[in-house]
Amino acid sequence: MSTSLAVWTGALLTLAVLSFLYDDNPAWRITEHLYVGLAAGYGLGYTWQNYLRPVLLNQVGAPGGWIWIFPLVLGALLYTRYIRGWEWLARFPMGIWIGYGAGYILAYLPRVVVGQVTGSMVALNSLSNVALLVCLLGGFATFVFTLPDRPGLIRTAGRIGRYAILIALGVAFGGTVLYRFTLLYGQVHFLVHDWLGLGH
Amino acid sequence: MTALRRLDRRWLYLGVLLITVAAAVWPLRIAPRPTRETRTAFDLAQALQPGAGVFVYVEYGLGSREEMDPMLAAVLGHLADRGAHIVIAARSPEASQVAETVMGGVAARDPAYAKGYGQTWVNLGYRPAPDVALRAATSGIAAAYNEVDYAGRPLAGMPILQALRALNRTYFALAYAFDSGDGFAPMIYYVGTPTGLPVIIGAISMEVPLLQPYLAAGQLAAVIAGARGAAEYEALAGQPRRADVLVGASAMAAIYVLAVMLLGNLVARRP
Amino acid sequence: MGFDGPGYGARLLLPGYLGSALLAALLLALMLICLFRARHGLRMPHLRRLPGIRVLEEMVGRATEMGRPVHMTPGTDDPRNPQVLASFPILRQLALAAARYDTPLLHTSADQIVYALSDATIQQTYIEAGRASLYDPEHVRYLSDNPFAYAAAVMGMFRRERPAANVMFGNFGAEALLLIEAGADAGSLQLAATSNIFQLPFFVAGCDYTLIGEEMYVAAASVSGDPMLRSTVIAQDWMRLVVALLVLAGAIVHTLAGPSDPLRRWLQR
Amino acid sequence: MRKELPIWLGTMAGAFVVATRWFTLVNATGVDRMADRLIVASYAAAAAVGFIGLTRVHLRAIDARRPLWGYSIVLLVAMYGYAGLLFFLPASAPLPSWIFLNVMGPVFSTMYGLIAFFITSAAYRAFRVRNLESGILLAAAAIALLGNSAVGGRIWHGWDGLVAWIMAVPVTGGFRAIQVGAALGALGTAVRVLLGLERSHMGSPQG
Repeated sequence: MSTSLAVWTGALLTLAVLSFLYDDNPAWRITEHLYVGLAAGYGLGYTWQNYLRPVLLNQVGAPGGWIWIFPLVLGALLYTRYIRGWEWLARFPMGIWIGYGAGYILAYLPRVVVGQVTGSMVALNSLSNVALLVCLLGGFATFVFTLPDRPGLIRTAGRIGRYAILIALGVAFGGTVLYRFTLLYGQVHFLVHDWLGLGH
Repeated sequence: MTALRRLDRRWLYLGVLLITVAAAVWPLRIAPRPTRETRTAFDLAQALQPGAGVFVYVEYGLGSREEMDPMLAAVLGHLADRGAHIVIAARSPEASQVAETVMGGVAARDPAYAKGYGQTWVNLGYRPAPDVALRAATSGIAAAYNEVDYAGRPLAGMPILQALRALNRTYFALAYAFDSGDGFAPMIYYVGTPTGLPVIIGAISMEVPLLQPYLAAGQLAAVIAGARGAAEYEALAGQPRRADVLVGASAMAAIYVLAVMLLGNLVARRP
Repeated sequence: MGFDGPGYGARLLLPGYLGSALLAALLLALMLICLFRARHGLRMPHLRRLPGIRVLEEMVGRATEMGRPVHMTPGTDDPRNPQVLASFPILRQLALAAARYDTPLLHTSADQIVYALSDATIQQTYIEAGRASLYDPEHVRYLSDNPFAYAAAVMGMFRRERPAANVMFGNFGAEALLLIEAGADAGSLQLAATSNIFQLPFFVAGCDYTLIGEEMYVAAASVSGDPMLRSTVIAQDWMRLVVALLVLAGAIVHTLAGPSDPLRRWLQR
Repeated sequence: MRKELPIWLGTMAGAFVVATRWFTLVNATGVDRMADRLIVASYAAAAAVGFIGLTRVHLRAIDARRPLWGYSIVLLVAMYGYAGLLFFLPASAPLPSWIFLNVMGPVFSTMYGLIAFFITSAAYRAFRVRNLESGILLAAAAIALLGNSAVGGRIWHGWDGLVAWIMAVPVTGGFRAIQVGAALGALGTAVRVLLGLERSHMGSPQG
């Protein structure tokens, strides 16, 4: 058994989280609240250390640094949602962020779609390529919304597309299972090996 | 059968625990045959000239370390063997500390990297609105990261960023994203597609199917797939073998989950 | 400041953006045409009713019969995510039904701003439905910023209040599985909609109704019956037809012309 | 003005982004780079909003002596303690990084690992063959499970080839259809936002 404080801390916290599988209990609740608190504290503290502090020290004071005042004030307007009567001011950063984000989508996403389109222009000289095209066009057909009773061709294509989508989702499930078990294995290995001193 | 139909899910949980404990006490090592995708990733790194610029974007945080750390360590180790100059950035505060830990371990093995911070490698850390920061780096890294590295040290004096000024094909040979789900899309949208820089994704096994359309369209140069891809890469690059036990553990898990699915179907079949 | 990469010069667009600009311009034009037609009451094709949306009313009805509440969650992201934005029209529709049937609507969220917006939406809807007295602020809950802590809190809540129906509409991460299991444990009828592909296998396998990817945006745009919003969905369908034809034409050109492939190269200019 | 002006500013911001990214003349001014840096700063300035929100919720819980209010104290102490520590010390200093590696690390990893348990009970309950569709889902999952864990290749030599074909054809086709569809949906939403049709983020869905 380990004598290290770090290992004991980690082991007890791991057991506290696992205890939730049996039922809700105080050890789990303490860990859960610890988790939320640490995550929030870390996020803010890190942003301060790595971004806000350097910007305030190096950029705002530098020549021409006054321009930084605008975004900092804009972002800070979000806090007005906690001040009664001033909540509407928070709409300004929100509106600009959502507009800026929509601009990003509009500016960059079409080129990725074009890449997907040109990438699908395969030579129809092998069974796999034909099958790929059928799966893709069939998949498109499942997402047709404007025809209430879809005509026969689109319906058949849509069915094939739906099967392709189900295969894709099944394969994704398989990958997810392995990923989750790998993570759990790591934590259990820590308990068994580092804490209890068993195994290799 | 009626008892099975009303099975308390905690019995299934107990099975999960027993399987993982067994895998930890009696580790099963499986060395998988390298797939074409992993070999492509290896070949791209193998072809690097000494001093070539490589961008490594780390997205995964504390929760995904078990699957991703071996892969990141294997690739960074290989890049160090090739003498590449490595610029690391992160998508979250957590990821930046994870990257620092893993790169620290790799650098310790190689004198050119152990003493070469700022010269052979740099860790830029994380900035809020990471997509915007990543996009901004394609036209100027130092400005996008506010002239400081992950520990707040000024970038101005670092030779590596004199040579590798912007994240594009003029300065870099390869870009990597080590990803647990949120980093691949920004890497394709804002870096790979606009600049034409070859992008390699080191992915958790969960997201590998999702990357297939991009891989097939040439929007990704290669994908290293989860613990299995890590094990293959370690073998190809002659790096320390840490992922084989993960592949062994996931083999045991796969068989257990298949058995559970089968049981579920048998229980449902019986009248 | 130097500019890297070739192509600056007499061009209007940066190199490589011709295809994207055409695509975006075409989508915008189609949307504007459809909007114009909607504004002037011109004839428009009907939208297929998505199975998931048809059941919203049924879910509330079921809850009313059983005397148990309905639960809705917009997932665990903030409103900058379009999937979260798409949840509000659905919430509104659900609140209308809940007000009509006098059935409690529980709403939980994992983001402060989403919480504030949802609370306002529900209150507003109840007032418009003439049932302002049914609005109960205790039913709209902000549980935690953290997805796992949020899901754990929802699990506890499901165990105590056993909602008859569970609507999950928005962006979900790994915590989705905890929510599905909680709903199954409580015997809820479950509807799920997300564009997060990682969670779709679980939603498809574990929920009664699922909306995949684009279906959720269409549901959001069409559920209110607002012809303006609905018309933009029709433009998306036209765009899909354009993309499909382009793929087909490109494949044929590629097969005939070989690797020189003029169409592909033109699109990538 | 309180509702319309933010929407108009958003539309202008979006149009600005598109103009600076696509058009040679505007892009050449480099104004997009400065705008990106400034928008990052505005996000950072709002970084405390979740922090303040949690403080309010849990202070209220303690004040009203709600059930389980004691745990709120744990949360606030952890949050203020860690944030306070990082206010004075960089994250790489010994004490913050000890907490990061030995307290946050195990809790986060185990939380993620918990899903392995829930996946198993979901597999037991949900992956039942009721019709052709659920059969396809189950078969694909089983093939991928055995293939990705390197078990399949030991059972039958052609397994890895089968998985590679499935990845290259139905998975690529199916996911590409979903992704192109989702991209059209996202582009449509972006246009609706920029035209001011979609304004639920302003507080009331119908304008």
